[in-house]
Amino acid sequence: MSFTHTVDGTQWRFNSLRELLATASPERSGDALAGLMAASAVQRMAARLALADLPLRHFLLEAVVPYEQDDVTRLIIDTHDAAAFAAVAHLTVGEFRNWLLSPAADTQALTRLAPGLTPEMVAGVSKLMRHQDLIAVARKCSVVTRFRNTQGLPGRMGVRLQPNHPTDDLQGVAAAVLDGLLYGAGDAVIGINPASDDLPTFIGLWQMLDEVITRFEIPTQSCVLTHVTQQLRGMAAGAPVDLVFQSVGGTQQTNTSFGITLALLAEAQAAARSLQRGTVGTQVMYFETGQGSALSANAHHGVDQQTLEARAYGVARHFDPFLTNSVVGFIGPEYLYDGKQIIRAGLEDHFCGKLLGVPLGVDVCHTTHAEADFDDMDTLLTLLGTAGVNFIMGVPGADDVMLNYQSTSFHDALYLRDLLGLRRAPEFERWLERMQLTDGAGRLLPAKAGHALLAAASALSAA
Amino acid sequence: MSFTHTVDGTQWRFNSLRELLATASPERSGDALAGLMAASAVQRMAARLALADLPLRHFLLEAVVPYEQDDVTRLIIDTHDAAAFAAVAHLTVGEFRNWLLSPAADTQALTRLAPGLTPEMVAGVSKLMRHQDLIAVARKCSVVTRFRNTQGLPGRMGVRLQPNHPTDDLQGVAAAVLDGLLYGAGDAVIGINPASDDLPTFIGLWQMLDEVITRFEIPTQSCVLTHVTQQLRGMAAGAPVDLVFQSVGGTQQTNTSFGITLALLAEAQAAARSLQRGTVGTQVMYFETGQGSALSANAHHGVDQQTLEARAYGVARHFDPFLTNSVVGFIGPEYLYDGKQIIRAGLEDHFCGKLLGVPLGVDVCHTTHAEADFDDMDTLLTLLGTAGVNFIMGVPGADDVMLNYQSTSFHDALYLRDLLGLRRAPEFERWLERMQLTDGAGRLLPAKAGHALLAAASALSAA
Amino acid sequence: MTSLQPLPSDPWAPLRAFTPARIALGRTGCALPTQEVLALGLAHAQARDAVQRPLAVDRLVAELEHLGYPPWTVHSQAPDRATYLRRPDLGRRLTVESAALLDTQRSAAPVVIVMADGLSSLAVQEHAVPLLTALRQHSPARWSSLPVVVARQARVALGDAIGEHLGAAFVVVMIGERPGLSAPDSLGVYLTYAPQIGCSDAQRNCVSNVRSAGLSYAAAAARIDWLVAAGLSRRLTGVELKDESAAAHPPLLRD
Amino acid sequence: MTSLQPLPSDPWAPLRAFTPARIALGRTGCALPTQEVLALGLAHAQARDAVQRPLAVDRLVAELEHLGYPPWTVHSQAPDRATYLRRPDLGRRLTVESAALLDTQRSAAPVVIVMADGLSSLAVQEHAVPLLTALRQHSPARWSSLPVVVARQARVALGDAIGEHLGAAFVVVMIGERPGLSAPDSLGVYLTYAPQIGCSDAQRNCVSNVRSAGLSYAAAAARIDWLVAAGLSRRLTGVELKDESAAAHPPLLRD
Ligand code: B12
Ligand code: B12
Repeated sequence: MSFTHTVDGTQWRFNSLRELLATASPERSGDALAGLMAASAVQRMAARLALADLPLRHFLLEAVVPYEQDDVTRLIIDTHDAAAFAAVAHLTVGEFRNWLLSPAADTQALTRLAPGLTPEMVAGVSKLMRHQDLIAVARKCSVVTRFRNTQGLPGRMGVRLQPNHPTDDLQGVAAAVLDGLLYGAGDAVIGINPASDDLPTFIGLWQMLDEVITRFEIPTQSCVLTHVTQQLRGMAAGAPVDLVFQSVGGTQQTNTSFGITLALLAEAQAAARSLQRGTVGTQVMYFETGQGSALSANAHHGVDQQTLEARAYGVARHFDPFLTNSVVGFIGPEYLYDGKQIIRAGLEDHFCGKLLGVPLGVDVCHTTHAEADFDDMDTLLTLLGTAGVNFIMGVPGADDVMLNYQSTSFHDALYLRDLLGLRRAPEFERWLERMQLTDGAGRLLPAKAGHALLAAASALSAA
Repeated sequence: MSFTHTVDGTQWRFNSLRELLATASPERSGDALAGLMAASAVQRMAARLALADLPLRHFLLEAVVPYEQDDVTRLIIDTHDAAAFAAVAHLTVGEFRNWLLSPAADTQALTRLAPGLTPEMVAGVSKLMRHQDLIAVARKCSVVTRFRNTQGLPGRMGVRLQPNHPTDDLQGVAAAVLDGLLYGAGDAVIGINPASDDLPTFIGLWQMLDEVITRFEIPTQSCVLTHVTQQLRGMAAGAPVDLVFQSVGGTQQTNTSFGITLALLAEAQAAARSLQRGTVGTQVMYFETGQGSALSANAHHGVDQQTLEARAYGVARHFDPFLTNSVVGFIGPEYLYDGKQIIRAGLEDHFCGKLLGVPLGVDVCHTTHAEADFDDMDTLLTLLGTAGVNFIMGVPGADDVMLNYQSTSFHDALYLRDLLGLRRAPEFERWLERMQLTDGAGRLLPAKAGHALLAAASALSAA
Repeated sequence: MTSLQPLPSDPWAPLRAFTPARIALGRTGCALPTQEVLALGLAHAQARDAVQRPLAVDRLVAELEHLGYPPWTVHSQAPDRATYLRRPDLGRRLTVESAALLDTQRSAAPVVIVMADGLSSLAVQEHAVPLLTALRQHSPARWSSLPVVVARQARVALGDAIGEHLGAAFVVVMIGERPGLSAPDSLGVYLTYAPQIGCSDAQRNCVSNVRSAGLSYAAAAARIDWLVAAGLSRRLTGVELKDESAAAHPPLLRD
Repeated sequence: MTSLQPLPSDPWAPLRAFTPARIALGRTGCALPTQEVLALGLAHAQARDAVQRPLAVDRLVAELEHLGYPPWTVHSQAPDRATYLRRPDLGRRLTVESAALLDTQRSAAPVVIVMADGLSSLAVQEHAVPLLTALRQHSPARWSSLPVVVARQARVALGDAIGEHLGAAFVVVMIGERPGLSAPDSLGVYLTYAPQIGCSDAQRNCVSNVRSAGLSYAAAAARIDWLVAAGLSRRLTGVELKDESAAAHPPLLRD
C-alpha cells in the first residue's frame, strides 16, 4: 500500500509500509548504507506524520518481509494474539503513543497487551518517540524471568559477568569470574564468549563454571556463548549446560547466515529444559541481537535496521527467554556511527523489547572504530538505568580482551546501583550478604582476608 | 611554569597551567576556534596524565589570567579560604578525583571544602572525570538557598518559569505565566527575558508579576532579566524587584563587554537586599553564564572556555546568589558544536558550580543552528536530574518565541519529576496542593472549572 | 496536521490568543501529545533549513534600488555557511575586496545602514526593506538619503568594520536573529555610535524581534529613530544610553 | 604512568598473572581509580590510531617474497579508510583492476591465502607472516607453495571474491580484527571452502585472537591446518564442520 502526507503544500509519498517506516527513522549510518534513509529532515517528518495517522490494524495486513518468503514473518503473524490486541485495535500509531504515555497504560495493561503487539507496531511507534518517551514507557513495562534466580523485578537490575579470555584459558577465565563475583556482579548469568570453536574447550568451561556455582552455592546460571549446534553437542555429551545461547536476527535469511533455523532453536530449548537445571524457573534461553546484523548478511529486504531488530525480539519472545541482550554498539560504525546513534538505538531497542514482553538487557558498548567514547557509554548506561533495563554487562575494566570492544565494567554497575538504588536479583543479593561481600544495603564491603572466594583465588594462583 | 609528560617514549610539553588545562579539555568547537584544542587524542591524554600529577597547591601559585590585569583573578585569590582548603591541600589533581569519589567526600565534607576550592582547581579535576564521575560527585553536593522559598534541598528540583513574549506584551506574558503555574512550574523564579530595553515596559512587567504572586499568595519570586543597570533604575523608581539578574563571565574583560563591573553587582545586590522582599531568606541574585561568552567577547586570554566558565561561578559565588544558571547550549555551535558537546558541557558546568558551592541550575537547551535535537535535550535533562541539578527552565512547549531557541518545557519537568521522584520546593509544593493543582504525591491534577487561576485566565481573556 | 483523536484540551486554551508561545498544549501523562511532538519536530526541520538558506542578494539589491538606496554589497571572511557557523571571528571581518570597496566610497552621511544575513537570511529578506520604509516615514530627514550596505555571512560586529571603513558616525545593523521554531524570520537591529573594529557589545543598543508576530515596523522605527537621535546627540550608544522612546504601560490583572 | 598515591589494591591482585583482562583494579567508592581511568583513556586514544594506520604493503610484500610467496596485491572498492568504515559492502568487492589481475592469474593450487588489513593493519603486519611460517612448519606439504594475496581495505568476505576469481577450492583469510584497548593487533583467520561471491558466514570457520597475548602461532597453525584438511576432504566449511583438532582440557578448581 502507499501513503501520502502533505506538508505546507508539498505532497510526500511512501510506496509501502517498509518505506514509510524507514523514512520515519532517525538518521542512522546503517540505513544510509542500505539506501533507506530519509533524504531530508522535512521528508523524515512527513513520514512520521503519515505514520502517526496509520491505524495499528494495518500492520496486520501489510508485512514488511513477505509471509511466503520468511519464517520470521510467519512466526509473527501466526502467533499474533488478537484478543490481547483488541485493547488498542482502534488506535492509529500516533494515538498509540498517546495511550502508552497515559496513566491508563500501567504495568498490568502493558503486560496484558504485549502478545497483541507485533514487532513492526512497536518499531513504528518508537519512531514517533523522543528519548524521554522511550524511557518513560519502558520503565512501566515489567518482564520477570526465572532460572536459578529472578530477573527483571521492579527496582532491580542484573549484571552478566563476562569473563572472556583470548584463548579460553580456564585459569584466566576463572580469575575474571572471581573478580566479578568479588565486585558483586554475575546475577544475570556468568556467560563466556569463547574464542575457540572446539567441544573439549567448551566442556572444560561448562564444568568449571558449574563447579564454581556449586561449590559456592551461587544462585546464578552459566552460559558458553558458542554456536547453538555446539551447545546441543555439549548437552548430548552430558555437559552441565544452564542457559542456551544464540545470536538471532529479524529475518529468516539473517538466521540462515547465522547457521540457524527456528526449529534448531526449539530443539535446543527442549534439550536444555530437559536437563531441569533451573531451581526457581525453567526459562533456559539467552539471545543476543543487534541492529545491523541483517544488513551485514545482506538479508534486510529493504527494511530499516531498527524494525528488523524489533523482529529479532519477535523471534526471541517465541522461545520464552530468560535473557535477551541487544549488543547495541558492538558491531561498528557502519550501522551506528557515533555515540548519538548508539544511545538512541539502545533506548529504542530496550523500549521495543520490553513492550513486546522480552526480558531486555543492553550491552552498553562501543568499538574503537566508532565515533564514541566512555562518556557516551556513561550516558546510555545512566539513561537505561532510569528506564529499568533488565540487565547490563560486567566486563573487567570495561575492556573485553577477546571480543575487542568496550562494554560496561563491574564498577559501572556499582555506580548505577548507587545512583538509582538498583538492587540485584533477590536470591543473589541474599547470597552476597551471606558471603559478607555486601552490607545490608547491598553496598560492597572489602573482602576480608581468608574469605572463601579469596581462598579460591589463592588456590588458583597456587595451581 | 611548564609541565611535561612522557607517553611511550614521546615527551609532551605544556608551557603553562593555562595550556595544560586547555590541552586536557575534551574536544570542543569553542576551544578549536580559539586555537587551544589538543592536536591529537594522545596529546590530550598526555595533558591529562600531567594534570593528574599536578599538586592542587599549584593552582594558588599560577594564575591562568594575570592577577594584575584581571579583577576576577583577584577576587578568586583574595577570597580563597586557606583553612577550608587544608583538607585537600596535600593532594594532586588526580588524587583529588579519587578523594571526591570516595565515601569520605560526603555532603558535609564537600560543603565545608567549597570555599577552599578555586574555579581552576574544580575545572582541572573535571577534565579527568567521565560523565559518571561528574554525576556521582555533583549528586553529593548540596547548595541550599532561600528567598521566598527554599531551593536546592535533596530530592527536590526547581523550575524557572520563563514566559517570554516577542514584544513583552503584558497579557501575552501573563498568559504564559498562568500556563506554567497550571503545569506546576515556577518555584525557582518567574523570570522574563524582555525583548525591549525601556524602563516603563520593565516596570509594567515587575508590577504584573508582583500582582500575580501577591494575589495568589505564591511562594515564589520574580525577575526581569534586563541589564543590571536597568534593574537599578527600576528599584530607584520603586518597582517591586525580587531577584536581580545579570549575565556574568569569567574575566574582567568579558564583564566589561557585558557592561558591568564587580562593584556594579555589589551595588545591585545591596539595593535588592534593602528592599527586604524575601520571606524565608535574603539571597537576591540570579546569574547566568555559559561557555563561550568570553571568547565571543575576545576576552578569553588563551584560557579554555570551560575553565573560564568555572571562573564565572567564582564571580557568582561572591554575591551569594539564590540561583545561578548555565545556559549551556544557548549561544550556538561555534562554542558547543553538537549534542555531545552540549551534554558534556552541561554536566561539567553543573559539577563545577556545585563543587564551588554555587546553586547551579542548567538551561538544557539548543539553538537551531547547532547539531542537536530534542533527543539530546532529553538525555542531558535526565542526566542532570540524576546529578541533582538545582533547577531547570520551563518554557511553553520548549520553544522560546522571543529568544529563539529550544529549552525544556513544563512537560519535560513533569517527566523528570515522575521519573526520578524529584519534588518541588517545599513551600511551592504546599501551595500547589492547597490550590488543588497537585495531589498529595505532587502529581498534576486537572484544574477544575472555576479554579482561581482559570478564573484569572478568563478575566485576562475578557480584558 | 495529522488526524489523530485529539486529547482533552486545557481549559485555558483561549489564552492562546495573547501569545505566539505554545501554551495550553494538553498532555498525556507527563508528555506532550503526539501532535505537538510532531509539530515541534517539523518546525525544527524547517528552522534548520532557514539557517542554511542563502540571502537572495539580487532581489534585495533590486528592492533597495527601487526604493532609492542603491546599496554596496560586501562579504565577510567566512566563505560559506559551514565556516560561518563555526567561525564567528571571520563573520566579523571584511574580505580585502570588500574593505577596499568601502574605502573608495567614504561617504559624508553620518548614519549607515547594514542589512546582514546573520543567522536568518529570511529575516532580512522579508523585513529589512519594510523597516527602512517605516523609518523614512517616521523621520524623512534622517532616513531619506543614506548609504546602505548589504552584507553576507555577517555577524553583528561586521557593522563596526563597515562603519570604520566608511567613516560613519553611526551604524545601524539589521541582521537575521537565529531562527526559532516559531520565528524563523526574526530581525534584530543593533545600533553603534562611532563604530570601529573592536567595539564591544556594551557599546551598542539593540532593538529585537522585529517581525509580523513581533515588534511592528512602525514601533521598531520609532525606537530606532529615537536611539539614533539620542546616540548622535549624546555621542554614545550602549549601556549608558537607555531607550526612553516609550511611555509607561498600564498594570494588568488588577481587578 | 602517573605518580599518584595508589589506592588500596584488591587482595586478589595476584590473579592478574592469569589473564590480560583488567581485573583487580581497585576502586574509590564505586568508581575506577584515576590511574585506571587515565590508562583506559590512553589505550582508547592509541587504539583509535591503530584503526587509521595504513598497511605497509611494501614491507609485507618484501617479507613474503623473502619467504618464497611472491604475492599479488589487490584493493577493495573502498578507496580510503573513512569510506571503508562506513561502507562494508565496498570492502567486500574487488576493484575492476584487482579482479582483472586475479582473472589472469588463475592458479592450480587448491588453497589460497589472503592477508587483509581489515580493522587492524598492525595485526596482519605483525602476525600474518609468522603464522604462515608456522603453518609451513606444521604441514609443509600443504603450505609450502600456494598463492598469497595481499588485500587492502578488505572485509572477510573479500576472500570469497578473491577465491572465486582465482578459482580456488579453499580460501584462508588472515585479517585484522577490530582493535581493542588491550589488543590493538589481534589477527582473525576465516576459512571458507568453495569460496564464491555471496557466501554467508555460516559457511565459514574461524580461528580468532591470534597474537602474542592470545593464540600462539603454533596452536593457531594446528587448528587452521586441521580445518583446511577436514574442509577439503568433507567438501564444506561452516556450521557443519566442527573443530576437533584439540583434546579435552582438565577441569579446574576441583579440590
Ligand atoms: C563482530 C563479531 C560478530 C558480529 C558480526 C557482524 C559484523 N557485521 O561484523 C556478530 C555479532 C553478528 C557476530 C555473530 C556471531 N559470532 Co562473532 N565475532 C565478532 C568479533 C567480535 C569481531 C570480528 C572482527 O573483528 N572481524 C574483522 C572484520 C574486519 O571482518 P568483517 O568482514 O568486517 O566482519 C565479518 C566477520 O566478523 C564475520 N564473523 C563474525 N563472527 C563470526 C563467527 C564465525 C564463526 C564466522 C565464520 C564469521 C564471523 O562476520 C562479519 C561479516 O561478514 C569476533 C571476535 C574477534 N576478536 O574477532 C567474534 C567471533 C568471530 N564470533 C564468534 C561467534 C561464535 C559468533 C556466533 C557464531 C555466535 C552465535 N552463537 O551465534 C555468531 C554467528 C556468526 C555467523 N555465522 O554469522 C567467535 C568465533 C569462534 C570461532 N573460533 O569460531 C568469535 C571469535 C568470538 C565470539 N565468541 O564472539 N559476531
Ligand atoms: C545570543 C544572545 C546573547 C548571547 C550573546 C553571545 C553570542 N556570542 O552570541 C549572550 C548570552 C552572551 C547574551 C548576553 C546578553 N544579552 Co542577549 N541575546 C542573544 C539573543 C538570544 C540572540 C542574538 C542573535 O541571534 N544575534 C544575531 C547574530 C547573527 O549576531 P552575532 O553577531 O552572532 O551575536 C552578537 C549579538 O547577539 C550580540 N548581543 C547579544 N545580546 C545582546 C544584547 C545587547 C543589548 C547588545 C547590544 C548586543 C547583544 O552579541 C553577540 C556577539 O557580538 C537575543 C535575542 C534575539 N531574539 O535576538 C538576545 C538579546 C539581544 N539579548 C539581550 C540582553 C538584554 C542581553 C544582556 C544585556 C543580558 C544581561 N542582563 O546581561 C546580555 C549582555 C549583552 C552584552 N552587552 O554583551 C536582549 C536585548 C534587549 C534590548 N532590546 O536591548 C535580547 C533582545 C533578548 C534578551 N533579553 O536576552 N545575549
